[in-house]
Formats: sequence, C-alpha cells, structure tokens
Amino acid sequence: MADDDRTPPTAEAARAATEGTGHDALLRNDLPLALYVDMLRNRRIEEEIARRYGDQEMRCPVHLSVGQEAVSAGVCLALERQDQIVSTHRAHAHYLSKGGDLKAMLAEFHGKASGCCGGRGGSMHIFDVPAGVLLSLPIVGSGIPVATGAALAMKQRGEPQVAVAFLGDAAVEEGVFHEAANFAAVHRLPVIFVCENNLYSVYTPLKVRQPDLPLERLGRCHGIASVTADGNDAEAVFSLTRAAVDRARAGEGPSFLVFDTYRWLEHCGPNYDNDIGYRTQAEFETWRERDPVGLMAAKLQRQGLLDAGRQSELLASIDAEINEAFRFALASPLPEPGEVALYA
Amino acid sequence: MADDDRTPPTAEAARAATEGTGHDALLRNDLPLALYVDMLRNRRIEEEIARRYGDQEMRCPVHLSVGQEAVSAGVCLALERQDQIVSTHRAHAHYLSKGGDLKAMLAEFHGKASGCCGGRGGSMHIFDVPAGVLLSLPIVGSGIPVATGAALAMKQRGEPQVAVAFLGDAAVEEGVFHEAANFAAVHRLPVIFVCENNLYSVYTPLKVRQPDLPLERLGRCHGIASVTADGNDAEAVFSLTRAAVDRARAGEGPSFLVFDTYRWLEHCGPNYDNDIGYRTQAEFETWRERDPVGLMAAKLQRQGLLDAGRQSELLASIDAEINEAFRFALASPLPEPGEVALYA
Amino acid sequence: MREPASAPRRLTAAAAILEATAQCMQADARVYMMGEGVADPKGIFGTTLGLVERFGPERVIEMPVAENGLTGIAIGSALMGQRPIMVHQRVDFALLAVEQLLNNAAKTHFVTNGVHKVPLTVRMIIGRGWGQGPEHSQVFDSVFAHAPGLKVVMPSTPYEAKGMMVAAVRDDNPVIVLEHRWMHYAEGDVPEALYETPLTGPARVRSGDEVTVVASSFALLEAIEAADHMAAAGVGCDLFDLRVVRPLDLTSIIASVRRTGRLVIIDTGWKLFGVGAEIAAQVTEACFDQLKCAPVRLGLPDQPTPSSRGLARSFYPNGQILAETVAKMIPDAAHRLAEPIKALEALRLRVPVDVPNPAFRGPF
Amino acid sequence: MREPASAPRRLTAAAAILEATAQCMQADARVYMMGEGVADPKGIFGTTLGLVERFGPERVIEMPVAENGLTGIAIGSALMGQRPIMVHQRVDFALLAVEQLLNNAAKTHFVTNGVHKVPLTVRMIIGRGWGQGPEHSQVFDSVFAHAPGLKVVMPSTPYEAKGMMVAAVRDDNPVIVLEHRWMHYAEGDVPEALYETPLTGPARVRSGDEVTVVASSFALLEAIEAADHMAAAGVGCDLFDLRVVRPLDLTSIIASVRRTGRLVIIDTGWKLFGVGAEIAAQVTEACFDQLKCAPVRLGLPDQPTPSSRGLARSFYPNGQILAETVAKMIPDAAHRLAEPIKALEALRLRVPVDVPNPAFRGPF
Ligand SMILES: Cc1ncc(C[n+]2csc(CCOP(=O)(O)OP(=O)(O)O)c2C)c(N)n1
Ligand SMILES: Cc1ncc(C[n+]2csc(CCOP(=O)(O)OP(=O)(O)O)c2C)c(N)n1
Ligand SMILES: [Mg+2]
Ligand SMILES: [Mg+2]
Repeated sequence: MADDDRTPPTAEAARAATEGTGHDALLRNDLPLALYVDMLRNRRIEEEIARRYGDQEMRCPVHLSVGQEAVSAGVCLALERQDQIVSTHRAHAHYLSKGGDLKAMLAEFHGKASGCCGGRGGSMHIFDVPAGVLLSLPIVGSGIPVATGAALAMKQRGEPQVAVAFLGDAAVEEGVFHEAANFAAVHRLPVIFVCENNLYSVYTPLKVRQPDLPLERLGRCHGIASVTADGNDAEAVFSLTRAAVDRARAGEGPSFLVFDTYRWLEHCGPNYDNDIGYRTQAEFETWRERDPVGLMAAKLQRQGLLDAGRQSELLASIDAEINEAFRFALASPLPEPGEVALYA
Repeated sequence: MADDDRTPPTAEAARAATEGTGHDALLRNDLPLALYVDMLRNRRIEEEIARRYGDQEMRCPVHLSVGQEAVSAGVCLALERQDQIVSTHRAHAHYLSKGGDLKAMLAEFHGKASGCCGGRGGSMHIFDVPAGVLLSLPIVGSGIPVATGAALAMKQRGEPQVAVAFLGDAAVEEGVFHEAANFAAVHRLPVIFVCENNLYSVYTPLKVRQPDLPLERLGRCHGIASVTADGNDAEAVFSLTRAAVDRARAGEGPSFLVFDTYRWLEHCGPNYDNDIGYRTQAEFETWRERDPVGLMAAKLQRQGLLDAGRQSELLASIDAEINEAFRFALASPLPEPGEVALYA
Repeated sequence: MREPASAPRRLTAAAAILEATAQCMQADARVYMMGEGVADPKGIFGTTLGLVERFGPERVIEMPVAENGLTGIAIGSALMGQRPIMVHQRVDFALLAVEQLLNNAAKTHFVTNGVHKVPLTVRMIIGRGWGQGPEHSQVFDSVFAHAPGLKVVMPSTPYEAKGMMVAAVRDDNPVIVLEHRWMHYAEGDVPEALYETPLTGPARVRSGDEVTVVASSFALLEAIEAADHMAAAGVGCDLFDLRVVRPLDLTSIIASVRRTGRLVIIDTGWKLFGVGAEIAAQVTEACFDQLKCAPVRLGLPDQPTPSSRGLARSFYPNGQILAETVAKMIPDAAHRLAEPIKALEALRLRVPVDVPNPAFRGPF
Repeated sequence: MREPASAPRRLTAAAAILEATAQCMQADARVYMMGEGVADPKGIFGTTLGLVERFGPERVIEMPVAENGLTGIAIGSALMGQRPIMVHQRVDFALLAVEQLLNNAAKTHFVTNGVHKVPLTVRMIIGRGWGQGPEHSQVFDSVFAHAPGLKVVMPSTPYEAKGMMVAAVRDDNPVIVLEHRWMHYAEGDVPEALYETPLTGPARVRSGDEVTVVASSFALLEAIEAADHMAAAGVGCDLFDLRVVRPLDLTSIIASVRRTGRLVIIDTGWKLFGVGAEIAAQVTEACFDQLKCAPVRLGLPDQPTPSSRGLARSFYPNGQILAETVAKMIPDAAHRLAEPIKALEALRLRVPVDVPNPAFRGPF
C-alpha cells in the first residue's frame, strides 16, 4: 500500500501496528497475534464510533459489531486481497478486516465528500475496490446473490478468486438465500456463505423465527459443505474459512459456514440495550465472558506473545490511527449538493 | 350436491358414475375404484381438451396433466370438502379431483361468462369456492404462501381444516417456497406441500437446476415431515396424504410430500413433444409403461373390480358428462366488454 | 364518514395509528398483525407498542425476515376471511413482495369475478431522514398506484392516520398505507372513538383563490406552513391533502383549478413518473381552457436519495420552494411573496435537513 | 448512431434480437446470457435459438426458477466485469426481482460514487394475447422508468430491436429491454452487421403537421397504420416511436408539439400512472402556449387484463381508436377521417383481438 495514503489492509495493518516495537520477527508469521490485532483494532474503532455518536456528526444509522470481531477477523485474514466480500447493514468489521480504508469509512459515516461513497451511501453501503470489499447492502439477504454472482464471474473467467457473502441468522429466512445457494451448488461456484449467528434479527430471537434446528441444515439441504463453529474463536473461524477457501479454489464449490456469536450493543446505534427487554442480562453476561478479543488476549498472554507493555503499545498505535482517521473525517468538507447529479 | 347443477365433486362423482350399475354396495367403501374413476375422468377430460384445442375455441394456454393423474386423485380424495387447495398453472386435475365444477372450468377455457372466473382468468386461474379450490396461480411458487396463509387462518380460527399447496419440482427453486415452509414449520400450520416432481420445468430438466439430491431434503431442512413416493401410484399418494392430513388436523404441523411422476404432453398445449429434443422417447416410454390410470385399471381387473363391461359403462358415463360440459361451454355467451369494469 | 362522538385529544400520528390498530383488533377478532418488529420493544416507531401484550403473539405475529412469503401468507389468510395488517419498517423491504402485492393482492378480487375478497392492509414506512441513504427512504406511491386492484393511501395528519387506518382495515380489498417516518411525529387532535375517514378523494385543508396546491404525506405539513405564510401576504392557496392516490378522484381538485387556473403538485417521491404526472395530466385534460399556466410539479430530483446531509441539502422540495414556485406562476406575486419566502427560509434553516425536529437524535 | 455497412435483409424482430445477441457474444467474451428457457428448444420465442449450441452452457445458462436470486447473481457478475443478459419470458415473473433491479442494479453506480458499473441487460417480454390473462400480459414500463439508475427501452421494429439490443449490451449500466410478444413477429429490414442504435430519444417515423402522436412498442405498429390512413385523407400525423422511456428525452416531441399544437400518447400498459402521464405533463409544461387542446392519452383501462376475448374486445387501444381520437381533436377532421376510421375498423376486424396475425394458433 505504498501507492496512496489509504489505511493499509488488516493483515498488513497488524504487522504495521507492531512494527518498530521489537516484536516484528516474532509476529511475521504469527496468525494469533494478527487475528488479535485485527479484532482489537475493530473493537477500538467501534467503541470510538459509539463514544462519538452522540456528537451528531455521524448522521446515519450505525450497526456496530462489538462482540462479533472474531468472525470478520477469522474470515478476512483467510482471504487474499483479490478475493471479494459482500457485506450487509452490519458492515464495519467486515470492511475493515478485509483491508478497507478506515478514513474513507469514517468520512462516509460523517457524510463527507471523502467518504468511500462520496457521502451517497452512509454506513450501510461501504465498499473498497482495492481491498476487495465489493459492496455492502442494507436490504437483508440482498448481497447474498451478489456475492454468488461475483463467484460466477470468477469461475467464468477461470480466475482463482473466492467470493464471500456475509449474512446474519435472519438473512437465511429470505428466499433469496436459498435461490443463491441452490445456484452456487449446481454450478459449484467459489463462494463462501458466512452466516454470523448472533441469535437475533433486530430484537426478534431466532427461536420465534425458525424451527429449533442447527442453521447448518440450510446450507446442507442444497448439497453445500456446511459446518458450525464457535464464532468467538477467531482461530477456529480462520481455519474453517481457510478450508472453505481451499475447496473453492480447487473447484470444489461453495461452503456454508455458521459462526455462533453475539452482538453486545443495540441492533442499530451506540448503546447497550439489555434493559429494554428483548434479551436477558444473564444471556448477555454469558456471552461477554466469552469476549472474542479478551479470549484471544488471554491466550496470547499464556503463550507469552502478549504482555502489558505490548498491549499498551498496540493500543497506542491503534488509537493514534483512529484519532487521525476521525480528524480526517471531521476536517473533510461535505459534498456539494450539485454533485448528486453525477451518475450515468 | 343437490343444491345446484354443478358437476359433483370427485369422490361423489366416482359414486355417482357407478350408481345404478349394480355395483353400489361394492363401491361405497371402495377407494381403489374411486381413485380409478377420478383418474379416468381427468384423463378423458384432458384428452378431450387436447383433441379440441385445435378448434381455436379455447383461446388461452392449457397445461395438461396427462400422466400425472394419480397425484390429484390421491391427494384430493384424502381431503374433505372444506379443506382448501391452491393450485398452479397446471391446475385442471387438481381442480377436478377436489370437486371443481367441470362446466365452469371448460367455460372458462372458452372465455365465457359462465366460466368460473367469468372469463377473466383463463385456464391458469381456475377456482371453486364450494369445492375448496381456493385459487390457482400461474406465477411459479406464488400459491405456496397463499395456501400457507389459508392454513394460518384455519389455525387462528381453530377450525380442523387443512390447506394443500400443489407445486412442481421447479417451484421449490423459488425462495418463496422456503419462506412459506419456514413459517409453516415455526407455527405448526395445517398445510401440506405437495410437490409433483415430473422432472422438468418447462423443457429444463431437474438435473441442470438443482443438485442431485432427493427433493425431500427441501422440506426436511425446515423441520417439516417429508417423504417421497411413487406419484403414479394413486393408493400410495392417498395414504401418505391421509397421514399428513391426520397430522395436520392433530396440530402436528406441516408436511412435505414429493410424488415422482411424469408429464406426457408438452409443457403447454395439446401435443406430444418428445421430438423436439429436450427429453428422450425412451424416457417417455418408461413412464408411459407406468401409466397411473392403466396400472390402476389392471389392479382393479386383477381384483375383479373392473371388467370390460364396467369399463365401457364408466367411459360412457364420463364421456357423456364431458360432452355435455363442452356443449355448455360452447353454448354460453362471451362476457360483454363492459363487465370488465366490475371490481372494487 | 361517521362523525366521531368523543372529544379530540392531541396525539402524535404514531399514537393515532396505534390506537386505530388496537381498536380494530378489539372490535374484530379477525384482525391480526404481522411484521418484522411488530412485537418488539420499539414497536414500529411506536405504532404497535403494547399490542402483543394485549392481544397475544397469535394476533401480533413477529415474523421471519421473508417479506414475499409473509405477504402471500397474509393474502391466503385474508382469502379465508381473516383481516391481516402487514407492516414493513421501510417500503424498500416491501419491494421483495411486489409480486404478491401486484398480482395476488391486487388481482384476486378481479380474477375471481368478485367472488374472493382480500381484506389486507399493508403499512409501509416511507421517506427521508438521518442519512438513511438510497435504500431506506424510498416512496413508490406511483408504483403501487399503477396496479388496478390496490388502494393506496397516504395519511398526513394524526386525525387522518387513525381514520384511514381504520378504513383500511375495514376495507374488503387490499389497501396500501404509506406512512412517512416523519409524519409519525406530527401532533394533532384525534378523537378517542373508533372512527374512519373514507378512502376516497382528497381533502381541502386551506382555501384560496390564486393557486391550487396538491400535497400528500409529509409534503402536506410543509405545504400548510407555506400556504399560511402566503395567505398572510394575501396570496390564497387552495390547498389539498391528496390522501388517496388510488382510487384517484380529482373532482374537487379539478373544480378548484377551474377557479384558480393554476396548479402545483408536490410529490413525496421522485418527480419523474410520479403521482404528480398523473394529476397534472388529468387536470390539464379536464380544465385546459381554465388553466392560466401549465401545472407545475415539485418532487425529488432524478437520483437515488443520498445519505449525506451535504447532498440532501437541495434534494427535497420544501415550503420555501413551494412559495418560490407560486411566486413565479402568478404575475404580480413575486413582490407580495418576498417576505413569506424569507420567513419560510428562516424556518427551514432552523432545523437541519436530515431531522424532522430539533429533538431528533437518530439512529433511525 | 453508426451507419450500418451491410445491406439490409427482411427479418422478424425475434430473429433480429437473436442476431444481435449472437454477434455481441461473439464480439465480447464477457457477454453471457441467463434465463429460464434460454437454452431450451423454444428459445424464448425464437430469440435465443442455437446460442447454447454455439456458445455452450457456460455462457447460455438455463436457470432454476428463481428470478430474484438470479438477478442478484447477474448483478454480482456484472460488478466483476461480466456483461450478463438476463431474460424473463414475461415481465410478470420479473416482479419477483424488483428489489434487486430497483436497488442493486439501479443504484450501485450512484451509491459507489461512480466507481462500480453494472453492465446488465434485462430482457422482459410484455403484453397481450391468446387469453394469457392478468398475470402473463403486463407491461410496467412506468414502474421501471420511475427508478433513477435504470435505462428502460421498448423496441418496436426489427431494426431497432437489433440496434437497441446491441446498445443495451454495450451500455455500462443496467438497461431494461421491454419486448412486446407480438413485436417479435414484426418483419423489417435489418442490416447484417453489428450496429447499435442509441439509447436516447425518440425517433420520428412519420411526418405531419396536424397532430403529434407518441407510441411505443407494439402500439407503434398500430399507430403507423393509422397515421398512413390519416395521411392519405390529408390529416398529417407527426408520429414518434418513443423507443427510450428512461432517460426520457422529449426534445424532439416538444419541438413537434410546438408546431402541431396537439399531442396524443398511446401507452402499451395501463393509462393510469403510465408513461403517457409523464409525457403529457412535461409537454404541457414545455409548450403550454402552443397547445391547442389538452394532450390526450390512450392506454389500457384501469383493470387487470382479462383472459377472455369477449372482455378483451374493448381493452386495447388500436389504430381505429387513435384515428377517432384525432378526429375529435382537430376541428374539421371528423369529416376527413370518416373514411380512414372505417378502413381501420375493417382492418381491425380482420384479425381477432387475441392474436397478432391470422396464422397465430396458440398456445402461448
Ligand atoms: C429485506 C429487509 N427486511 C427487513 C430489514 C430490516 N432489518 C435490518 S437489519 C435486520 C436484522 C437482520 O438480522 P441478521 O441478518 O441476523 O443480522 P444482524 O443484524 O443480527 O447482524 C432487519 C430485519 C431489512 N434491512 N431488509
Ligand atoms: C415466477 C415464474 N417464473 C417462470 C414462469 C414460467 N413457467 C411457467 S410453468 C414453469 C415450469 C414450472 O415447473 P414445475 O414447477 O416443475 O411445474 P410443471 O410445469 O412441471 O408442472 C415455468 C418456469 C412462471 N410462470 N412464473
Ligand atoms: Mg442476527
Ligand atoms: Mg415440473
């Protein structure tokens, strides 16, 4: 990423963030630390968005991924830059883990001309072509066939790329999921359907929306290799994704990966909302104990790969990047009304 | 059916057709013969439609069910009059087996004011309220949620009715099938999804449209009791449907029944079309040897329930009914243009 | 239209819709509700709060995210005599259900020669605000209005929101209720009794002789402000709330234009191929000889809705633009309207373009 | 518009579309086709026959019946640089794909600030015939035209069908091609070379001074017949093929109305909220002072399409009705047009209302 001043993609960011700290050699091939740095960075970014949301400078809905960082990290670090992801309304972490430009993302949330969509889309449409973030789409399920179509193009052109459709546990209820999955299966497309099961669709629990059966079944019924794993374990996510990527590149067709996880904050917006009654504090606490970032930190500490000094260096470096990106977003001008007419 | 001059529903028609022939007592509880008469009657009706189609008096598309008669017979004879069916573009046999008025159907095909839709719908919208033929819909998959919704109403009102959605092997490719099936499963609705697998969607074989897996999987993945059977064996169809009906009435929820069968004639229209290249004559012959009507006739003969005399009596009675219905359709006036404005 | 018996109270339109729904459900056991969020703690912008507690989850059905299927299910139940109210948090989500709506809901009464009825009400939230962007802000009034067999209504005030909601639920065939998100915040007098306002024809909300103005949904609230300012300056607007987009009954508007000779229509959605085109065309046909100038349409420019408040600044018609438009249509009005235009501009600048009121703080 | 080099031959529009597709696929490996029936023995009314044999099943993809999903898939592939042609045997089936079309296809170029392009062509067969009934006969031109970001074209002749098809495939953003079933049978001169006709603006097909007539799709074929009969009787129609519903460029039509002072528009679909309303409104705005009477719109009545030929008898506008309409608009024309009206009526009665030509025998 020497060609411009964009934020580097995550795997590189992980390295960059640790550069000059004396640990380089150790980290170079250190997946757990890379996963950790990616998650920590996303956590800090989302927390900072939440903290600043009340300033009313980010005047669009935000769907934060706090608590779900292991999925984006594990999936996206298993991909190459030229692989494509299509995300949803809850797009920030996917975009960032895949290497999307932090400045362009925050500027977009601020409605600025320097935003990745030039202010046209807001938080639910973020994309980054060089990073392989093809599109994010706010209509539930709508991106699933789009990712599948990207995979069709890859197959038609004989390129060894892979496409990933991120989706929530609600998106499989949309018929379009099945339509895309069936087509992907018939044509053995290099697409991975990543279902982040956080148990809720807005405030509606899974159990009133679907029969009490493993989500996996919905990939398997289309003859798609399907598997479920702990979505708060970034290494598990990474290794299942890597296997799916290998299968896809080998022409063995699509996969359906279900990762169980939990959204900590409200569906849309910056707050904790365990008080409003759709889920229990106890349920929330159970999941918070399984904090993907904390679990990984503990593991790295046990393995001697992380200590307090290292942690504060990381935080300092990440926070500096975040502050700089917010400065950029705030300083950027709003787009001029006339510009809205540009399109053909 | 003493209250009007409508064609009697099939179970009754079966009895009526055999009334006064000296076999009443024998037939009263004789399911195989009732199934046979229903199938034979549908076969003759479809053949007569095909024979007369070239007259250009039925000026709308017709999707004939010749070869598939065992499904409509087995399913509809397992239902009560107040149960509701929703059919598809290939609706004739379903409508007739459920007791739909033959005259009103043929008049509709002829575009007449006396048609069941008053000429508004043509062959793909036939319905009959007293017979429980709620609707037929020509958009593939479109009727599946409609039947499911009828079942929801039945459940909400606590009435012991059952709704049946007829669908083809292509309709399960429409996402709406999954949307309806999921909802039916969650709410344990008294709906039966009857999938008539005739191996083709228009001219496109199943194998290029879906992975090579039993269709049954697509009900099972939603936690729906799912089963496959020989769709040319009317008794098998009947008994599986009866079991599903019993489950539905007992509040045990939906079923997905797959019946393998074969369409003899072209997708739409009166002709054989094995010559145009989308399927082989050999495939067709295999299925024609398993003619559902012929198989049942042979069985009845073996059991001594049918002989040549009985057969010709049946045919005479059926053909008289058919001729009378065509006479009615042809003699009925076309609707007047002004009438098109009626609706609110 | 029945005269409401009880005394009015001030309610928001959201509260009025909630009350209408509760009363309909109370009065008729066949009425039930289905939608993503109808039973959740936010209750569709407050319009369904408490219903599940009162009527139970069998009648307030929290649905899987499956708009097309659930619409078909609602239709099937309606054919059996139930009276479903289906809710979409955004009209944009209802795009998935267009086949069911434009075919089965719209056509079944027709195609069954009047035998079947489809007493279905579909609420769809429309419109702008808080950077929602291009896919959470659309309107599509003219799309639904293009389909014979649907009724399409757009309430603009709490009074109408309740009355039309009741009328929609009681209607024997499908009614699409397009509710502007920001209309939910509007306050007004609402009788407590169960009453309905008819799903036919526009309503005159201000009288005047110089120009006929037709506005619907949220645009009406801005038009009222503008009309009042213009009236104070001696320019009388005959202002109509369109209310019912289909069946479109322009009798009263045509009578008005025969008198004023001038017509302005404000679309809530895109101007191009919008509702205003149909109104302009019909009114021109009906009163060509009385027209002093061509009817003018205001509406959204020919672009998807941008998220950024920077881009949204010039995206929406508003009271100021309406007054400026009128000023150009009436030979001597520019002078008379200079003050009102300034006042309307000042009012407009008091509230950012992306919120309905200064208290609004997002996130949706 | 590039001048075609080769000599024209007579082709049906169906053959012209087939040729355009084959040439585009030959010229550009990124072009592929997807649809229910594209590889079957009937080949979408003959418009795709032989393509699968020539280009293989990877580029002529027979699809599962899943319009919404497959449209999204086409869009995804287009984002990656492929150039899909998606085909729907009836526009009615495409209703299932409206979310993908109106959101992702239409808005992606806009929302990505011009970075992404969606070079997608979607063919949809529209229109009447042989008792198809209300759900196999719709048009929806104004619905698709309402969405910024789509182009919507309606070819009327074999020449245009080929040229517009090529232009659609070469266009970098989504183009909806609405093809009338009966237009497929029309014959005309079609150059063999690969040529495109631009996706902008209407085309004048007959010149005249007394009335401007705008027709699109199959309506044009009837309008030509009527215009020729009227011309023979001394009533000159300035007849335009609308061609492109979006982007709607009425410059030439406005110039014409400035001269004739009269406008008739024939919609292929429903008149209410149809394309004609937008044209009438824009033309009235642009040439109010030159208009001698209000623009008149013809189109389908406000009802679903009935199946029966009995009901269809009065359902469609036709050449006779067009001439009768013109006769009423021009003070002295009733007399002059009496003969042409009779001749057009005789022509109309020669072919039943439910077939495109006497040879047509169903079943679809
Ligand atoms: C078609 C459609 N219906 C409804 C919505 C409103 N909506 C936005 S997010 C969401 C929940 C999605 O849940 P899930 O897929 O599990 O993702 P999560 O929010 O849990 O990450 C819903 C229903 C929408 N955006 N699109
Ligand atoms: C949504 C939709 N897409 C396409 C069609 C065109 N079409 C009519 S029947 C048919 C095949 C349906 O196959 P299947 O469901 O197996 O029923 P079958 O004709 O074999 O009885 C198709 C694709 C349609 N009517 N609706
Ligand atoms: Mg979720
Ligand atoms: Mg089939």
